[in-house]
Amino acid sequence: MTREITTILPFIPIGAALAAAMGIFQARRFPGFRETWTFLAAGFQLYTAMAMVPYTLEGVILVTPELPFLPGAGIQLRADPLGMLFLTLASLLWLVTSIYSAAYVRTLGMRHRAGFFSAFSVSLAATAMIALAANPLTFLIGFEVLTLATWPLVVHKRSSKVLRSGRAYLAYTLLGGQLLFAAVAWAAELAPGADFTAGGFLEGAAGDTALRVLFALFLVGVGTKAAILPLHAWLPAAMVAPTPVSALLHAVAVVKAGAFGVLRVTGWVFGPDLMNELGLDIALAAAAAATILFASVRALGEDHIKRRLAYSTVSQLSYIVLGAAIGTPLAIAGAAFHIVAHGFMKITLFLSAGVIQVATGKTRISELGGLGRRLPLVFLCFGLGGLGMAGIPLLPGFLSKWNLAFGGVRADAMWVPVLLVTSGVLNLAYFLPIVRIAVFEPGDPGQVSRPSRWLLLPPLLAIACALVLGVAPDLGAGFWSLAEMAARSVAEGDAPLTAGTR
Amino acid sequence: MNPLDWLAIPPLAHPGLWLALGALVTAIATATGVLGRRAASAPGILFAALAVFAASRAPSGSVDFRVARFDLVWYHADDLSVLFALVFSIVTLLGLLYGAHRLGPGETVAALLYAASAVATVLAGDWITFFVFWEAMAITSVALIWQGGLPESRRAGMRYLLVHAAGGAALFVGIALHASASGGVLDLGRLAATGPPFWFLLVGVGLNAAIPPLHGWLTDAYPEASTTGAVFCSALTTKTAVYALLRVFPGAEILVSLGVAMALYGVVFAVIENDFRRLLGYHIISQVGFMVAGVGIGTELALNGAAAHAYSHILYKALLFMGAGALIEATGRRRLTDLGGVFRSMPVAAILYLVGALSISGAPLFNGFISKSMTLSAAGEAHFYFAELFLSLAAVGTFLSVGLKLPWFAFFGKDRGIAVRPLPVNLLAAMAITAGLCLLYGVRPDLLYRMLPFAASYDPFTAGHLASNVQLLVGAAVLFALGFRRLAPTPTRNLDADWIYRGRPGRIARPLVTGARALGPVAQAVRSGALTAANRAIVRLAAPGALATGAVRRDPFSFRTPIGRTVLLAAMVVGWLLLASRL
Amino acid sequence: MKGILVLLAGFALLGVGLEALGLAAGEEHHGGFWNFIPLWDFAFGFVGAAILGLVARGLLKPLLARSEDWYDAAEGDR
Amino acid sequence: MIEALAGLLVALPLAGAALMPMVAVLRRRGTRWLAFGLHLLTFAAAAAVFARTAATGEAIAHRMGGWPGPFGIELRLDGLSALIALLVTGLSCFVASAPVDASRGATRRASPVREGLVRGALSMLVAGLVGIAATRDVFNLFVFLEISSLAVYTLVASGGGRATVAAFRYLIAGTAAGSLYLLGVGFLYGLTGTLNMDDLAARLPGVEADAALTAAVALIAAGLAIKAALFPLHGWLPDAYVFAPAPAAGFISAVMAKVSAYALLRLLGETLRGIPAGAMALETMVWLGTLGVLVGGGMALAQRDAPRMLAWSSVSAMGAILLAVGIGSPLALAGALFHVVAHALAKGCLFLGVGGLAETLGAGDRRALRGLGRRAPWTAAALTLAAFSMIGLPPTAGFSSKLLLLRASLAEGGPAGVAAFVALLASSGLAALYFLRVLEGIWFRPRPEGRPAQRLPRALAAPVLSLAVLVLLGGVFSAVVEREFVSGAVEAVAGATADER
Repeated sequence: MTREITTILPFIPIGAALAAAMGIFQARRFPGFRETWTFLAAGFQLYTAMAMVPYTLEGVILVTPELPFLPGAGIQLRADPLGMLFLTLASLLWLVTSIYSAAYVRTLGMRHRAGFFSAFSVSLAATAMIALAANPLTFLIGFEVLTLATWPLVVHKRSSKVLRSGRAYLAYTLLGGQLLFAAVAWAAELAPGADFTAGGFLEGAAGDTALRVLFALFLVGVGTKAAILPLHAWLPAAMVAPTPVSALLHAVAVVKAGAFGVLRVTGWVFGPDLMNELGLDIALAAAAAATILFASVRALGEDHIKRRLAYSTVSQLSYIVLGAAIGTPLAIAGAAFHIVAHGFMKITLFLSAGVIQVATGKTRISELGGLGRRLPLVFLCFGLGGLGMAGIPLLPGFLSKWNLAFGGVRADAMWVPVLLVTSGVLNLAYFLPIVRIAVFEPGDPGQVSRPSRWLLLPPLLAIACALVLGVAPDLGAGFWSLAEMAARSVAEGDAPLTAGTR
Repeated sequence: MNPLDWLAIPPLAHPGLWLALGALVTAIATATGVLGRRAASAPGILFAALAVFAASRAPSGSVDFRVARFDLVWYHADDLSVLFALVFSIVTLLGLLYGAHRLGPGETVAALLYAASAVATVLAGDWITFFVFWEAMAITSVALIWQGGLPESRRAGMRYLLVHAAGGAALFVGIALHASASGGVLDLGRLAATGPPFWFLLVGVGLNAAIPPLHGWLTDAYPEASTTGAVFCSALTTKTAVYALLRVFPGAEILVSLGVAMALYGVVFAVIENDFRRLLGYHIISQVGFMVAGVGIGTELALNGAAAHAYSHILYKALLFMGAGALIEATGRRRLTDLGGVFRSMPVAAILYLVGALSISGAPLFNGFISKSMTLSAAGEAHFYFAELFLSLAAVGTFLSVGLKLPWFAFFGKDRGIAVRPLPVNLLAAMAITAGLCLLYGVRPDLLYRMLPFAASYDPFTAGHLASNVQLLVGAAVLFALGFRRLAPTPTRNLDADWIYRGRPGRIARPLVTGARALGPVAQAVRSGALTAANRAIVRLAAPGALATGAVRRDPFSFRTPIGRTVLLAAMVVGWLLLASRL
Repeated sequence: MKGILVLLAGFALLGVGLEALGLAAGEEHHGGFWNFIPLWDFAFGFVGAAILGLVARGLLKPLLARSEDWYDAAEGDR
Repeated sequence: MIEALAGLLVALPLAGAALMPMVAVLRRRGTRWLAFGLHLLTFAAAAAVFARTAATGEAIAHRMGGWPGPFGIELRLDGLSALIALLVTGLSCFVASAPVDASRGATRRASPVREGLVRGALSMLVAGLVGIAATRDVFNLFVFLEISSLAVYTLVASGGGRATVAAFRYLIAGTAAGSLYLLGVGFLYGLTGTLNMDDLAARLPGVEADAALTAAVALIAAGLAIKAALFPLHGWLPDAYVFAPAPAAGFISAVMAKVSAYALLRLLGETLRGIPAGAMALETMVWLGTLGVLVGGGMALAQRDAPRMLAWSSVSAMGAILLAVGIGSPLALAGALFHVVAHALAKGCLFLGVGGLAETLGAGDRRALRGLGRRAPWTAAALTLAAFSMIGLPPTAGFSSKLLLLRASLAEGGPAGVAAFVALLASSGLAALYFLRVLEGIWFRPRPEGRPAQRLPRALAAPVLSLAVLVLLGGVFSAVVEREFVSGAVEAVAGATADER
């Protein structure tokens, strides 16, 4: 049975990141301190997250006292399994990315570093807030702060083209945020003071149509960040950002905040039963399916590495949305785990793409010929990441795909596994040519500078984690258990949550 | 305890483990420079030998362990799986020996991993493990094909990969559906041949078995692999599928028709093929058809026949591909129309090739005979008379193109005076050993029969069998002798199922991709258009006339509501309130 | 050429002899009625091969044969 | 004692208005500090009064000159009035601390006459606005309204140049508004024989609801609506806000229209409640407010000039406040009042900052602000915070007020509620879009070639920063704002209306 303990512990990961942001800003004249602060904060955030995970795994939920905000709405954090899963992932990958960022800014001699690192920290604080939000209002605040804090990062290069992309990015995410704002206000009106409740709290709170509209508002709100079709255009546009930003924020923090939000909304605001009753699950699943297919096809036609990765992200995020829509325990567990799985694999891909860019200045797939011999480790990482995306077994993507597929079958939706495998094939179709061209096609690699080992280490670390997760998804942070616990709390299912032979 | 007895301990008895270790050692040794590129296959040969040894002594039983929340039975040995594991290991050893003179580290590692995956697939005890290695096989085999080194190898490899990914996808769906239906039980065992799980699994497995029209990948990619790569390819992928069919769908009657159709399909296309490795590829399809039909017939004899035929087939087909590879290595040509009269320059290889050709044709005293006649007899005994008839027809066709047409036009026929490079010893040795095995099993069928999964006894050497086979072959030979000119190859390319994704239909995909690309700007235009329109509507409401003069756009300062209008509007508001309240 | 013909004849004789031997030994026979026709397999081998050749050369080849670089042309810039 | 303070609230600034020109002429240097002290003192008085009303929940009454009602002028400050008084006096301190022509730099020091005029007008404005908030007499309300209007005309006109035209336009509109209102009051007096709000509220139910009463309500509503810039009667607003000199514009934009909205709330929401025409007026106000929200946002998006954009966004904000006043539920009033506070702080900050910069640079288009983030990061940060508040982003005060407004419109339901909800949402979106462009320029664009460096004079920078801090604090401590400031005010009105029912 779950038990709640009131403590201020969940505030600490957020506080750490915020403190780091201020520290970095203050230390803007002392370059060394910036990274020190970042590493300290990232390490500390990870440490506190890992310190809280055992409680969560034992069924103890850490809750902060509620800070009053407005009547019927307070700010509160609650370290439930789903939140801990996201928090641990984000802080772990923050640490990995920090190493990379430090090397990246030095290699490229980037400007505005203090702003860069402090905005990064604020983004992570916001992500932690989103992860641990106990109610829609807290979630919304984190969501909006994340939007704003990532803007400077996206437009870091400051050129007109970049600024235009940044405007698109912000227009989408801010407008989405406003709709989420409306939805949160509405939910607060229907059920004042309601926290995220496993299984939803809106049952019977309003008429069917009103609830459907509310759901649409919620979904457009969080779905913008989750890049559900047709709200996805900002994500490829945001690829103008420096690679560490694309890697962490647009593979993990921002987009996952959206996907995580979709899970929260479907599982903790509406609940699978209500969604089913209102026919929302079908609608959402259809949107997810369309996104998965469209984005995969779109990725095929993209020659720019990072943009192809972005479309892949669009497609993969909808796996999570799909799981949330299906709403069976297996599917939710698969979706929750996919947050983690996709995080590790996609960050590997992004970081590898970044190394390629740093070492050769090349950003297009067709230019990669002959590079395989010069950067073998990078393309090893890239290949493994791509295979993982396609759901090849022994990589974590398989685990989420399997559970999603099984969950779909359990819900009598045979098209779910078909869709997932179709997407898997498309994944191979757009990832492996990159490796093929680099490793097997002849070509002039041009001038290749030797990338710093600190640039190479993070992708290797990430893919190593992914490989471990693929065979031992519970090792370390207990990601799979967390996903499973989260799913179990939302939907009671008769099905065994793991498919084994015995 | 004899150190070699350790190989009988289950974890170490897994031949795939040794093959994978071989790959690892090769990779490390060549990457660190301990081993020169020229000797890259040496450790592989050693480890493949260990794998053969391990497979020959593999104890039956299961070993499972928990991975990623699944209880995976990664070692499940019974007669059927060990039979396949053994022959896979043997052919790996032979293939490495065959290519030792030219195998680089990349190709060696890919080949070893490919073989390891195949072995692990047949030794898998549950669907998940099976799927894991099934996918691994697809990927590693592509890595092997890509080593073919030609632009066409890379393109064909990519197509191969995608087609296999699609097959794996169908398999995945099938497994998920099956798992759901069985309540999470994933043991690899006989399944009912009905319902969606069956069809998905059939498509998934059938694609690897190259059942038309899912066979396009085979004849597309195998001719583009390197000479050595093709040897591995010919042996492993399709036979793993046969194993899966044997394990899962014995007696599924639809397989009889499919098998017969395959057997004939391959034969007919082989008759008009010019690229001799593609020709051999068509004969893989044809021969696998025998096995598929055997699985469909489903009697113990038929299943034994299918398993035995897979075993034989791997050996003689490897030999045939070795021969084809020898031809390519010696002459640098790969089309029958470019060849002719090289027998005199490379008699040993030619004769060894002919051993393979006779084996595949089912000539008595060669190993094809002892397994093929099992299937034919089983068909007869189980009253699949037409199956038997058509399979015999396929056998005739096999002899016609592999046994007569190919050697005639390549080795004999018109001498074009082609310069022939001498063949290395290891290549010929590998061919000789393989040919020796073909002959050995052809003469001593009991060596093979005792490894078969069922106890059904069978004697191939009855006078009737022998008579029937000899007559068939002679009949076909007579026809060829009379009409070989009409069977002469032409330098053409025949369309086949790969047209579906390479020809006109395949080109549909491109507009789809381009169309998806074009959607972006369109959507962008719609979005900004909608925004502009909304904004204009608002401006029009607040500042009538402003837009018409372009005033707002040109100079925002110039526009202001006339103050008289404010006063007028105030009066209107008063009027409205008066009116509305009084009504 | 002559040697080959002799070889063929020899094998043909062997086939006839073996069939006779089998009949004499009273071996069990399975299959359709055609299997009971004497020297059926000679005929089948010959006719079967002819049919296959005809079908392949006469029917399929005109339908399916293209120039060797047909796909390269079809695939265009790929 | 505290009652005397209530009297002081009006008397002090009124005295200041008379004093300031004289002091300015005599001793210019001291004027600024005298004005600041005076406003600070007034603010202290307002704070004391507010603290008392908040503590006791009761109104504080003061009869000017000790004359008993109904003849004397009664000031009575309940929670709502005290809040408005607090806001007005508080904001006046920020502006009073700035030199008259702060933004024009040291080269153009204001002449003594001008200095005295502007400072006196500001004091007079404060007196008028506080008077509006404090009075319980509908005629006195008119008087205070005119006092404040006259002061504003002066202030706007002091900008010179085009400002004179703007002031004149405002003068016409304002006079029309005053006339309409006075006409309405006249009708009321004729019908009831009293001008005191409480008496009116008591007597009106006995009055037959005939055309005269309807006309009274309609005239009062229309008059005040012009002053409150309710769409479509907002025509005077953009020019007046844009052309007033920066310090004055900051103050005017922050409080002027809002105090008229307060008057609307007082009269329509409290005194004239229960009259069919009053209800009708409120309903109309919801719809017009909704339209205003949209139109203001849309027009702001169409502007290229930053101060004009801000002015139009004020139209939008006034729409939001007035529609909430029209809805009239406690939640809506809480939203409206929170929005009054939040918007006053944020818009004051923005007008002081942006207007100041625009004047410094002599150009108002958005490009002028480019590169500000590098040049003056703190000012830029303050403006950013204020913009966030305007959009309704956490953790600023605008977020909280918008949350309340959205909830209130949903709770209201019906077509009007839904329309209001959608409009509020759309205006947030529009605000996001138009502020986005400004913020992008401030932070990420380089300063255009050949433009002078932007720098806000310290005298303006200080209020801008402090207001931004308040915007932030108001958001972070929304609970405190709501509990300590808004809820008492809401109770003062809602409690009265509840009694009536």
